[in-house]
Amino acid sequence: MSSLDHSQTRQQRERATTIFEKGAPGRRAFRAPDLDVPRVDALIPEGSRRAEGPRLPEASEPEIVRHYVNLSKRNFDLDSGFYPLGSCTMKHNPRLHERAAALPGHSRLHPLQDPRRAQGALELMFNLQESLAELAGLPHVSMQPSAGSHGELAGVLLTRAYYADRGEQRTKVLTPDSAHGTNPATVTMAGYEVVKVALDADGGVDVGDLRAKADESVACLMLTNPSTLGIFDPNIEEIAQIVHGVGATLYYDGANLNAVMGYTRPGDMGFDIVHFNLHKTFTQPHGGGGPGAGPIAVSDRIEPYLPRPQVVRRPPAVNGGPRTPPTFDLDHDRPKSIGKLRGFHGNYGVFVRTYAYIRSLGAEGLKEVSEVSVLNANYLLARLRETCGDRLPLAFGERCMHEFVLSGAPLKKELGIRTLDLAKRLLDHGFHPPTVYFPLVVEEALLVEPTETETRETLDEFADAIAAIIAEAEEDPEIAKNAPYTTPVRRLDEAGAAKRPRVREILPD
Amino acid sequence: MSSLDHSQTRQQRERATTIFEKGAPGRRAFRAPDLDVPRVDALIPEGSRRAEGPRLPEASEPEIVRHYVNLSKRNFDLDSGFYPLGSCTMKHNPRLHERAAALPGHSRLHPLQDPRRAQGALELMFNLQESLAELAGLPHVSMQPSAGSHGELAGVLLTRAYYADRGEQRTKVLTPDSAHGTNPATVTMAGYEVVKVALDADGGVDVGDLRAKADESVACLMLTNPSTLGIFDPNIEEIAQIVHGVGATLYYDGANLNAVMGYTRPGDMGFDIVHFNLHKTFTQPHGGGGPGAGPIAVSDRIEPYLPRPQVVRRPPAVNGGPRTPPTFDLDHDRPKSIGKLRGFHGNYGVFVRTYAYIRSLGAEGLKEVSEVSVLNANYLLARLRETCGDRLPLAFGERCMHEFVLSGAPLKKELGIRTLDLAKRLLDHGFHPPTVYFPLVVEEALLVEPTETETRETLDEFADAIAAIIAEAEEDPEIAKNAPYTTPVRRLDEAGAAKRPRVREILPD
Amino acid sequence: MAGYTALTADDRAIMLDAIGVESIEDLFDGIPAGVRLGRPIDLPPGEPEQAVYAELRRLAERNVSADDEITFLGAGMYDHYVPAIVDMLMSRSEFLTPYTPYQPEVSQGGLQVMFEYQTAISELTGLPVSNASVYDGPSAVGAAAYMAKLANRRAKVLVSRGVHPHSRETLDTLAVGYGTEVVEIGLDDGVTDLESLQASLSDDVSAVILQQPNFLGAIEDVRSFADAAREHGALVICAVDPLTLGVLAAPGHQGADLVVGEGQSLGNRLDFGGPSFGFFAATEKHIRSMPGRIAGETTDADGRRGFVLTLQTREQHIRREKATSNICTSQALNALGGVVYLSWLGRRGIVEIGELMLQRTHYARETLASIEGIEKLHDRPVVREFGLRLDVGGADAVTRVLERCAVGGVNAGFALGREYDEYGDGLLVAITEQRSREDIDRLAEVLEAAVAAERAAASAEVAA
Amino acid sequence: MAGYTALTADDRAIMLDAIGVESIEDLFDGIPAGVRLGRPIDLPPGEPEQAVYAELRRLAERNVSADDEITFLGAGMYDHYVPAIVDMLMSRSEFLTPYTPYQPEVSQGGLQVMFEYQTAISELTGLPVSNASVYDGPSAVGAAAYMAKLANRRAKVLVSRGVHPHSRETLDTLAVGYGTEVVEIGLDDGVTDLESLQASLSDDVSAVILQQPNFLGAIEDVRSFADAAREHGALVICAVDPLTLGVLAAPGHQGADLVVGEGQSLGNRLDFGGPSFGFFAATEKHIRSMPGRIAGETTDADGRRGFVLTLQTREQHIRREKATSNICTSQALNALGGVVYLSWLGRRGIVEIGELMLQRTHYARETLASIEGIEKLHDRPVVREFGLRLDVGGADAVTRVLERCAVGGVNAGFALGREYDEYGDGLLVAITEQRSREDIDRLAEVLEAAVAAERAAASAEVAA
Ligand SMILES: Cc1ncc(COP(=O)(O)O)c(C=O)c1O
Ligand SMILES: Cc1ncc(COP(=O)(O)O)c(C=O)c1O
Repeated sequence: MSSLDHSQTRQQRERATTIFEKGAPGRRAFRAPDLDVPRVDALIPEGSRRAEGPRLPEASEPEIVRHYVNLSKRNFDLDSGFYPLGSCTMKHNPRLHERAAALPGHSRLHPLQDPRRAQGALELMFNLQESLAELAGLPHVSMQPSAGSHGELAGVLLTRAYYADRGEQRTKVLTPDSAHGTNPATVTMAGYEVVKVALDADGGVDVGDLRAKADESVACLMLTNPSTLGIFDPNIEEIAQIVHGVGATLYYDGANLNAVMGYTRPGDMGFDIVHFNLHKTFTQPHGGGGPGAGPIAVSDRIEPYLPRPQVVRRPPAVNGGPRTPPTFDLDHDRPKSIGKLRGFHGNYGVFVRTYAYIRSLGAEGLKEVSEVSVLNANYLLARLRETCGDRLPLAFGERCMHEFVLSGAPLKKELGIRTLDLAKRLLDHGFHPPTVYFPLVVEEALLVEPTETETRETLDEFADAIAAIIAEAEEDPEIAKNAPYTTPVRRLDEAGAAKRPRVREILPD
Repeated sequence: MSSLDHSQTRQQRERATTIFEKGAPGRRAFRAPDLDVPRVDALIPEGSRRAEGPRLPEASEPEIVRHYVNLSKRNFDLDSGFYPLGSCTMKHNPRLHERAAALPGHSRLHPLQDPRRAQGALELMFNLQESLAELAGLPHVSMQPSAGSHGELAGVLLTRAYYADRGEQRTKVLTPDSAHGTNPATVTMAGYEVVKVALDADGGVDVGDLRAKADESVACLMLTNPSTLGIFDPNIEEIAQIVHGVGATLYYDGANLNAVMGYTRPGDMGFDIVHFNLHKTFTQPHGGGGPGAGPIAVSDRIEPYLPRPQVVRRPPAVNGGPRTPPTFDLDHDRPKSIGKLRGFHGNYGVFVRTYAYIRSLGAEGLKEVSEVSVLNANYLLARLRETCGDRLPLAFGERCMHEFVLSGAPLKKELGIRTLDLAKRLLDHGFHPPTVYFPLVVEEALLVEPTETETRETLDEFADAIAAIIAEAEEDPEIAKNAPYTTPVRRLDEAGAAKRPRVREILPD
Repeated sequence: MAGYTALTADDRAIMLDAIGVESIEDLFDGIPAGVRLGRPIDLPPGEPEQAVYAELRRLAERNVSADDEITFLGAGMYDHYVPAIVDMLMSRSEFLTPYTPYQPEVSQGGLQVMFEYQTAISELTGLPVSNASVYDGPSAVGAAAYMAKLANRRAKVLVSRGVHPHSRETLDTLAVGYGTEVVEIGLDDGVTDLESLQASLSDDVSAVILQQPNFLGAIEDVRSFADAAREHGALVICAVDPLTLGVLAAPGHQGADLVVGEGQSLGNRLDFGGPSFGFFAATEKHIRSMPGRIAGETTDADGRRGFVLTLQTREQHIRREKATSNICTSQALNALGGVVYLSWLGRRGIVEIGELMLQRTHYARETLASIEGIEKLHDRPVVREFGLRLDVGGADAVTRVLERCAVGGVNAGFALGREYDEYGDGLLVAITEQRSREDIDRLAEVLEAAVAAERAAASAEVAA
Repeated sequence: MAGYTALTADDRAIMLDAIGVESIEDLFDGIPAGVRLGRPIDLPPGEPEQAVYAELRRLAERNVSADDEITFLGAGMYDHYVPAIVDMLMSRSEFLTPYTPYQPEVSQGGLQVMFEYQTAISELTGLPVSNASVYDGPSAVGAAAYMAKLANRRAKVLVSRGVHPHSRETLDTLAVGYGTEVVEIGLDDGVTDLESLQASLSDDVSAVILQQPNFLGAIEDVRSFADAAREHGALVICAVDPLTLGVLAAPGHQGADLVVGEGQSLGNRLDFGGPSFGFFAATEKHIRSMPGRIAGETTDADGRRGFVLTLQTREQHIRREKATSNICTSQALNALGGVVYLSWLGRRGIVEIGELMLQRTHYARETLASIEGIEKLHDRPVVREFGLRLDVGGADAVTRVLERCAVGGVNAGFALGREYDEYGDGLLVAITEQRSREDIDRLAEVLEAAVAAERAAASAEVAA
């Protein structure tokens, strides 16, 4: 009789218990400051006073620390291993950025501080706007959106405001089949109808289909370029011509900007509006699902509608008395603005990190980012095509930009192994799997984005792991089908979770 | 053919590679600031110029981060689990302390800064000296020693200076058999002869033996009280009388102070010199083997010999001109001082943490620390005696202070399981084992110190694990003998390591 | 080598060879000449870490942070103490650097944190269902109105003027998109005018939106509004400061259908306005039309308890144009900060901190209102914040009073005239657990002097 | 509940019951009445986290840190840039909170770090064996002399006056204990006087102790000293700034038997003098008499590579009074900072940073020495630090010059008169990679003005 079940790891053996199940009534970490003013009763009207407080955890500080430290160990993270999640640009997160963002002058600054006393923050935002404008090839920037999808929403609402101002009635927005889900979802939220544009045989926009669908009812085409297939659309100039030809705007989903810095810019390609994902291209840590930031850059014709307030630099005052506006200021006086998309000025803490990143890399470093991200992707692709090109072929073309899409269709057909199984088996090998089942246009898709911060050795190891898994599956497909084995939990019942949702802990009274 | 060996965890599967084996020639993380002054050649004489630079690692920042993050995961730590390492006082390390110590005003302060511009640091040190004096029951404190053993060395050198000043020749220092190894080692380094004092049947100092050995040749008795057996010596008053009777000093090894705060003080017991382990009682994180700090408190007669400089508070100046000494100052003018034990003023960063701890807890909190540490120890002892008292009996007495010593002798004799085996098997259960084979006076000793920051549940789980291991051993002792199984590596060949020491990585040229 | 890359010349040669191209340039062949940048990026060269850090420090020092003055500025974000364990846990690689938990087997840490967070938000708000965060408080209000629209397809929402101006403005912006008419309900003596609301209610009202405490710090009678709304089948959306919910009734217990808000007060930094997080809680029946991620409990192949992102068929990556929202990346790390903070605060602490703010707010209000030239904006009960009227001659004079206080090292609060024309002489003062009686007394001293000086200056001007 | 404890009243009752006592007090029965404190501890009551943090901030703000001025103060600790990854790794729970790795199976992280650290120190110093750290630089010098004594049992050590005053004083203090006579060898024109050393060498000299660069920043000719010492069978101990070892010859390659030093310059904070770490490296034959922990490579039961604390029979916990040192807790976490820093700096970086300091030091020295009233202390080659003579009238005047500079936001360096009577008019100026040419030019400006002002004041006084 062993005192332990050795077939399981300790994490597997232990039942997951939440912080609400830990501790005991009366335990605490917080200690309140003493009440230093005379106590007055009944300051809250009876009906508004809470009778029984919320049942928050009752635990000591050491218990809380251990709980969350141990929970953290049930996560895979970028600092520990390769994370080639396509479309997500999981590049190294420099700790310099965390240090800089934590400086009290940044982290303890109130958003409503008088701009005169927030000149550092406003200067930072202004400079960052300028840098992003240069990278976008578009002159005006709003820092307000909090993520890519928020930037998209801003962009489509800007388009709407633009047409409203011109008195034009447009009802449709075009998106290609390869678009990220946020694109069509945004269109709906902004009150437009989604019209899908087909792809051509090379994975680019089907120019014929586009031409057929582009008419005066179209407000906008939303495009990612390189697309989510990792392909730079060779017809981008023609596409822009067609869209502009019917008076519509061109929206650039900047999620894939990592591929092209120093080579081309959305503005150069003819886009009117672009969002950046600062949590992708500019390495804001993802935090397990945010925070991010999705600033937008726009052309002159869209500028009047940008969200409020804008950070501006004022010309130096002639007679700089106390009532002179400060050098860097917030401009609320924007009569045509679409208004606000959120509180205050956006995710400033993210801007500090982005600023640090751009200052660290500079012009050359940013170009090197794109070069190496594309080189890494092509090298990994070459390695994979060499060892398992028949089982896991490239979906389109011969090469790629910063990411590429493989199709698991042959693997599924020939060995009964789905892309999901391959992904799960990769977990046992210590790798985070690529993005799976996206883009939708590729059967059993596997979208691989290594990023520029990975070493050649890591790419080789990953390629070897894929090859080993396929070789294993040739002999015994069941292994992959039941993977993973070594993770804190094994395959989870997602259908069951959705059927009878349990979305919070049940607590004793 | 599986692509992985499932009988091993990933950590077990991967060969440990050092940072020197990672990377590739030419890789780097650091980027040097540009040379902004005219370059001049031959600034270093030929013979002193390094021809070939040291072969430091060549790796990118992401590689370095991943390397050390993954290495960290090969450690057990206090934030993740119970660490009842006797004599080491592994109590919760509050993160407030880290935050406070990192404030630039503390962490970026140069030790040779003009005291006028380091008033905060000197005030902190002065206040801390006062607090430690109160806790020691001895009026004078030096913050200089960097660890317990360093404090011991200071203490014995102070004793030496004291006698030298009086013109007395003393040659011996007494230590009981239960003393920590640093005590006798210190005595030797300080140029004294070690004389051992026996223990009585209850684990206390054998007063008869002490009386026999105490004579005018004895400079000092070094004592831990409660002792490393977790027992408060009931004869402490008599012991002090005997030692003082022959004119010797009494040195208090403060490693076990956690047991008695608010109940008694070394000064109250008659000690002349005491060291604190700020990394034990006052929760400086242990850092895998330091840093710590070992300040000492002494009586009036020892004061003149304290290390230089001392932090002092000057009376407010009458005519406070620019040349007036600052309120808090460093007093170098100590003609009888033993001198310095290290550079500058001691481990100031540790003092900041200790200061925060004492301010957080206050008088009542410190007493509660001792109460709960003793309660926790006695509860765990009671639980263990209940379930495995015959296999793992308490070495002395019935109860304990903040820690207790079990003897694994019966377990060894009856089941062939050594204390080491039990310890290794505890690793599989997710616990750090207690201190083993110390104190030396107990056969197969297991020194257990739970500390006050653990919950009752944790103590219960630990007791259950011990019971389960013993039960397992009753059936199959081989399991424990070959433990651990689940750790990143299994039992290591220590003898082999010592025989042919490999103490650095072999590098290619 | 820049940009945290690792490829040496050797690496590059081997890799290009494996790919079968001559140079990296070749890999960019697919970009047509006509859209090429054709010049270097026009940004300064990169700098070493120490130089970049020095520059970020220089910028930081040009800001006056809450560390540099005694601040009573609130108006949506508050100077609460963030315990050290929050920073420590938020900066652990394992929480800081993963993506959204798409692979639950290796994301149980993050998923369980979401589940715990949802539990805490549910407890606070008194509603059974919470998502795992949205961007912030104002966008949560906008998202809630959209959800109301999805739920009942009605044409307009009524929003109290006591709702944070940024929330109202965000609502306006978004409502233009999804086609909802926004009607504002005014305030009466510091709280939302119930009669005016009743008059505006009709069967085409999708939702009624309140804030608790409202922007002026006043406690709203949520139940009465909820009862009124319910009569017309409108949903009740309540924005709330979660840190007051130890002492204020949970809106979910008072009839609110959706409770949303800004999470900054829960262990998040000021950060000049973000990132923090918005929370979003609802009654059971709305679970399938909520925006954002939701973690759910389930079991694994061996029967172990585990957590997954659930009800994903609501979301954009599955449902695309039919999704209930476009949100993707939200504020997971900040929500982690929130739940760690709430665990630290604990069941008793949430009441104690609420009570402390309540008492000190009362003290501050009475103390300040007793100063010559200062009176209360209204007499309603307040918590954590309150309005004053400064009898100094209008909005510009209030700004000058604030400047005078700033010189004395005190940030006296928010000039209400910045957002409310009708309160041009108004000052909004926030009181957190960080503001001691001593701080409040100091504010009284500085503000008294500033108001007196301003009044003296004004009468001097009149005299001249 | 205070002190981070967790026991509720219920817990206590259950526990006391299990123990079989009535109250916690009973557990303290063993403490005799005569030694009891008998009153509460005389310390203030405990405070909430926010209050304690506020107090620590208040104290921090009363210090002028290297963030608050342009500092040229060195003299043993230096304002080098600490990269962010060092902080991040040093604050990971897994490195921060474990004890000394007594259980190697669950301490491979810490043990491997030690092994890597030892490798790096070995590479830097040019000696094959390093321990895993001692307290600091000066105590390392004291420990090295003790080891020399253990090795050859000789009666005295010769120590250069160019060795850091704190090291010399620590050596004096410790040598009284282990009974070694310490003889000082003077300086001649900035470096140790070789002739005087030769004259003092004899067969009862246990060791010769030098510092490279010496306290005045001057480069010593280590090889000549080593050759001289070797002739008499004395060991050569060299204290060294490790960050100069990319450009300066490794003392281990020049005949030193023991190379020790202060590790602060390797990624450790100033911290008002500690904690940092001391390093200690030796030739192979001394491995079994080294002080401190040493990590060694070995294999586990399955043949895996692993690391353990090795040669523990040297140590106090095994050998007790026969141990080679009493050291137990040392500076493991700081040494981790050191090896992470060295990995970050890298093989090329260590040369580049050395070269940068060398060039800027030269520039600074020439620039400052060209100022009226300022001359070089000596003409020897220097790196990272150098001495000047200020012609202002002695030590007090130098102090006043420093005060004048401080008013201008510049900390001009260390007044040599604080430690060297013979250099009463001396100023020691340190140049790190953090001090740009702009900073140096600013120092020149401020110092020039200060010296001129001091000279003017002095002549005014003479005139009066
Ligand atoms: C191509 C693409 N577009 C848009 C988005 C949405 O960005 P966010 O998650 O920041 O809202 C993503 C993110 O996954 C993306 O990959
Ligand atoms: C009883 C006792 N004395 C002395 C020491 C030595 O303290 P340090 O490790 O701080 O040198 C210890 C530490 O383990 C100890 O337990």
